[in-house]
Amino acid sequence: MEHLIDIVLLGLLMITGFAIVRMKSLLAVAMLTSIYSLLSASLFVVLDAVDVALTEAAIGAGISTILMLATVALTRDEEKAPRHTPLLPLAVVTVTGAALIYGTLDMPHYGDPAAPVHQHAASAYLHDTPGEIGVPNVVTSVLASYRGYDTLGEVTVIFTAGAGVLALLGYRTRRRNIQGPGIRKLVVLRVIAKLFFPLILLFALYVLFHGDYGPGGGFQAGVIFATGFILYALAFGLGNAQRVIHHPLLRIMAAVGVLIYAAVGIEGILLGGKFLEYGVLADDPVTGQHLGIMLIELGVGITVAAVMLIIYYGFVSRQD
Amino acid sequence: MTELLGHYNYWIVIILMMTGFYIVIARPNLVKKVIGLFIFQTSVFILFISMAKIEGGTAPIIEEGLSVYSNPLPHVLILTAIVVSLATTALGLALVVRIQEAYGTSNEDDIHVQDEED
Amino acid sequence: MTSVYSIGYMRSHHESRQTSYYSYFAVALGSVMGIAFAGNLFTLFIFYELLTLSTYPLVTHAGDDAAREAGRMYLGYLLGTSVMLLLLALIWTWSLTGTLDFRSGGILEGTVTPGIASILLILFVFGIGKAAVMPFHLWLPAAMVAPTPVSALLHAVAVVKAGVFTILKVAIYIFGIDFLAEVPATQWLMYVAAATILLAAIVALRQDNLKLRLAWSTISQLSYIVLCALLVTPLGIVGGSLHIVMHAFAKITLFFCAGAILITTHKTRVSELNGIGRRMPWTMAAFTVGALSMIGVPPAAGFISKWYILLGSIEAGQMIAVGVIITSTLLNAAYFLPIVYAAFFRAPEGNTGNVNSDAHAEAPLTVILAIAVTATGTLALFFVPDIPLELAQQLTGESK
Amino acid sequence: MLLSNLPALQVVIPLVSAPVCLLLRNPRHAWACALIISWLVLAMALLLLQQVYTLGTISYAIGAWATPWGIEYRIDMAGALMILIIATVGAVTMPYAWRNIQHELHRKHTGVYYTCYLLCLTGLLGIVVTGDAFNLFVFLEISSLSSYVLISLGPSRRALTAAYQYLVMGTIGATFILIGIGLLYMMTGTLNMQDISQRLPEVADTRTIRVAFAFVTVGVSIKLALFPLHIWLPNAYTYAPSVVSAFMAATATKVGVYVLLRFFFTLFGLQFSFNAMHVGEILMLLAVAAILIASLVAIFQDNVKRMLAYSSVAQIGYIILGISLATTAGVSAGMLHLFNHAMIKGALFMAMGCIFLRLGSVEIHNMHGLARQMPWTMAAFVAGGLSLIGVPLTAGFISKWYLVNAALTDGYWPLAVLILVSSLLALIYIWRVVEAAYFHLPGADMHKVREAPASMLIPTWLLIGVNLYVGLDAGLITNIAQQGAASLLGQALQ
Repeated sequence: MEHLIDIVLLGLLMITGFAIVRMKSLLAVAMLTSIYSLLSASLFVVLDAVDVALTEAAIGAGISTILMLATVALTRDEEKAPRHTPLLPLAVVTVTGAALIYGTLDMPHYGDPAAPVHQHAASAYLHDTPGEIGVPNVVTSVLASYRGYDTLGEVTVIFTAGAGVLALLGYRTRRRNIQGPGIRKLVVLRVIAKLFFPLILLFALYVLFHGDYGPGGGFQAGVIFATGFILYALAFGLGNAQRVIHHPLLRIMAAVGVLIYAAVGIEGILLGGKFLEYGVLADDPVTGQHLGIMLIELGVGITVAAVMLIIYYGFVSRQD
Repeated sequence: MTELLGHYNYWIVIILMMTGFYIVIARPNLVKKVIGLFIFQTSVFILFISMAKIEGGTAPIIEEGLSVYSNPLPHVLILTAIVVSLATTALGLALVVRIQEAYGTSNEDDIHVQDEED
Repeated sequence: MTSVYSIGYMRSHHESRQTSYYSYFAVALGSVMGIAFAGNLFTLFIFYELLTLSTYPLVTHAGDDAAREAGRMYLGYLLGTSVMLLLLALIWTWSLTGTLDFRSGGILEGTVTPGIASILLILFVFGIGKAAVMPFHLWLPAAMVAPTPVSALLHAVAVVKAGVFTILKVAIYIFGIDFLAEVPATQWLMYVAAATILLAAIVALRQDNLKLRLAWSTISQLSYIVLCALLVTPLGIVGGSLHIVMHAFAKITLFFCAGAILITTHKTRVSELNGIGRRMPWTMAAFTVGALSMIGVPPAAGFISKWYILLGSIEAGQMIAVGVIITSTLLNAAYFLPIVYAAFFRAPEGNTGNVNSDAHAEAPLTVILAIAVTATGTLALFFVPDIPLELAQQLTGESK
Repeated sequence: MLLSNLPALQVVIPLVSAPVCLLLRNPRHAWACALIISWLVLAMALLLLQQVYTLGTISYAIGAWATPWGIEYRIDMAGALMILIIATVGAVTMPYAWRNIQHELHRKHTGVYYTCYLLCLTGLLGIVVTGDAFNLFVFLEISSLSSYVLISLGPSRRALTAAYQYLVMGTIGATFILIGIGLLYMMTGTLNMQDISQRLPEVADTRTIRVAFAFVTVGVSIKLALFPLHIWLPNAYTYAPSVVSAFMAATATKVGVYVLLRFFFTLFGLQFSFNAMHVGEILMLLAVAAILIASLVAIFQDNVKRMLAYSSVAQIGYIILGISLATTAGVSAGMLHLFNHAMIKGALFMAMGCIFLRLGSVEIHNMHGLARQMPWTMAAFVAGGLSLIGVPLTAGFISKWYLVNAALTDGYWPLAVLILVSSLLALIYIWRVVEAAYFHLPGADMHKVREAPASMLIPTWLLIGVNLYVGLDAGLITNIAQQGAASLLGQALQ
């Protein structure tokens, strides 16, 4: 059964991918991309990667699609045909693909328990996490502690994106509340949005604090939090949204999140340990790990939420 | 069934990756290129997650009564990579917006023509 | 050897005060000193390049298109050959022997096969573009375009002497003359040098511009020295070393004369010089001395070095070299003597009405003085060749 | 305590300062912050170099997790040298940046510029010190994303398309690297570089590893602008703000080369990379093509920044050429040139920034007679140019010397000739500028042009000073390069 879903999903992905190549309408392409992302998220669930699925759904299908739609709205909708025949690209792609397929021939089989990936470090993570970190979700323990430094890098990447969009698109605060006449008429949407808004924020907090036990964590929470505001902005106008969270605040939030994370790391040094060593944060190492993970997830969440909104504001404020 | 699927997953994923790659290098529209990158990267994620899968395993959340879990490490890597992909997409699209404003087009060929005229 | 060598350049230094390019001159002269005193090939190379770069602004000084073109050629040839060939030879030598020190008897012997040594020798001889062995000689006439007579002088004397001096040093201290004799390429390169001597002399014969004629003559004379280095006999080396000094004195004299003629009469062409000897007797007398030295007629210094070169060729049993030297001497005579003849014995052309131009109109006294000093030097060296000779013999003595 | 945590602090301090910089609303404060951090980073780099010099390779476990579970920082001599390059260029360009950024950037961007610069610095440093393959990818992305932004801030609209082109190519490169790392992980089950290299021999003879190798190589080659994957570079360096060109030309591609070294020698190992995969021959071929073609193209450029960009492609060719020999001599020559070229190109681009500030253009035909108006700037350009050509007494000469020597020792004498021939090509393109500036009559408006301000001249001359110093006394830096090469090749230095 699992395999069947797998095959079907992969097939659908392929169809979507080809459709994206062929389609000329960029609006349609953006929507198809969203579908592609959602399909991958489903596939991730089938492949037991629930955390990834949640993130892909929120980031890939959610935020990315919004950005694409915003860009399509700003640029021309239709794609022009390429000037050159695509022979060279086709050749490059064929060669690359052939190389990769050649590489698969010696790969361990899909799902093979004897594959090296399941032997070395991975089994240790699964084995040691309960004792060393005390968190059931091993993804969280690896993400936040064993490879916490990658995650710091990841937050920095997001922060970079925020700073970059700030530099490229800037922001304009709206005095007047510009709102499409279309949306004003959509009473249903506005009512639903109003209902959903607190629920989404609540769910974000749940995802943030429940990340130790189930799928979720700072990233997903941050994105969901931002999505709530984006929905609000869509339904009630950018001006209103900006009145709730205005731009300078977002800048501060984006910076503070990274700083919280780094501060936890430096605190480890100051307490006589290594950088990002959470064990020294409390008397009991496991408690220290808990504390550390909680704090850094918070930092991640703040930065991600802030940067998502900075990016969104940046794109939307260009629509004049 | 496992034997049949031995490499099936990987092959499809490779086709998906190449679809994205093709869009990037063959399509002149700047938005579409970014979308191509997005597809390319997302497909690479599937490759990683596929390798983390273990036959008969479950999601790597420790629970009583379960002993086989899929490998959490690729999941972690891909969480990071998804964020990187988002950052790239956001910056790429922001650049497209600026290019559209500066050139009045988001078609690569037209931009080349304008640059030649400068 | 080195001190005498440097003294030769102090003469040009003496004159250089006339120009406002004293700083470049200082660097250039410093580089020449550096080349003279360098204890190893590497240091020598550095000063060699420094000399190229510091003299470049003097060539291009005028700033017009012709000067720029000349400068391009100058830099292209000199940097080009030195970077492409000389540096390669240097690094190669270094990687083969692990040292670049000048050592008596050479450093290459016993570490390389004659085949590689041949390639190295070719690289060295052509790489030292300042020696102006054909086909890398074109920069020299180009540099003559340089308007400042002093810079022309520098290029004709200081720079090229640095080149041949380097070749001598390489021949003696890097290869060692004994080893050099075993290198097959020596023979071939000697022929190239011989060909350069003859060809350049023939070209010189056809030049109407006095400076250009001198420049081509320089190319020809330089190859004498290269030829000497490749004769691989002690006498040849002595002759070559002497010729550096002798030629320097003679050429300085000639260039000073050319400069003096330019300053006073604004004439640059050989064909315009008819009767000039009546106007500028002192200048042209000095010119005659210089010319005689170039040809190798006693009592000018050139005779002594040529004598040794001939002896060296005979010692080496290179009859071709002997033939070339004799032929080129005739050619030298053919391109210098007509000038002297015309200057003194032919009536000035055209407007006899302008009597004033016939009057004595010598160059400024300082210039005459400088010319006199160098001309006297040229003569003096014939009668008292002991000092340079002794130094030159010491050079070969060391290398034994 | 702080000293033992130096490897982490080397990266974390600029990382932390980036958000702080964003919070500072006044651009002057942001600049001061970036300036202080840059010099602090340089101080730390020197300290770290000294530590590596005395103690040997340093390993630092982040979060105190043992390898391969946690992420390891690992710094050997090659890494320490690389950090020193980045830190030096960072510290020197920062005082320069103030005037340059004020002039070339829109006012509202100046604050963000410093944030992005610090992020880029963080990313580059992070790439160098890390001993973990995936962590390398993450920091690569930090540096790449921030450099896309930095480039896009250039004064003309073409900066945007240049940045976009770089973004697309850079992302393809990064994704290729990611695929490569994924395949490696699939076969070895670990991400730590040391650990991978130990486990690799067992599976080295599989098609998967070969493909992984190919993907990593291609991906990194895009990042380091190896011919013919360099097409993003000329536009990026031409249209970026001058200080960004200087910083990037001196560091970003160099870090790319360093990553390549890490993968080839530390991770896959000399045996696999060069004997089994024959990457040496391929690289040599590409390097030769890069040197010749890019140098030739450079000759025909009128825009000097573009000319320098093409020259960079050629110079990267030199570095790769040294590496492709896969001998200690070759690799150390490559690393030496890595350092020297960073100093040369940094200085040259900075001189161009000075000219752009006063002249408003970097086209050769606008520079006629410029040397009279800006003697110091042009003198710096000439000095840097001579170093690029490889004239004795400059750093460029030292690296050429070692490169040619390495080629000759291996018997590749045509390569030695090629290196020297291409020096002449460099002579031609540099001299076009020199002739215009020194020997052409100035244009009508030239008398209005003034010399660049001291805040820009002094940093430029600092780099020139390093060039000349290395040209005079190359002992220390060649020693470091040789030790770096030896540690990469896993040999003890004789």
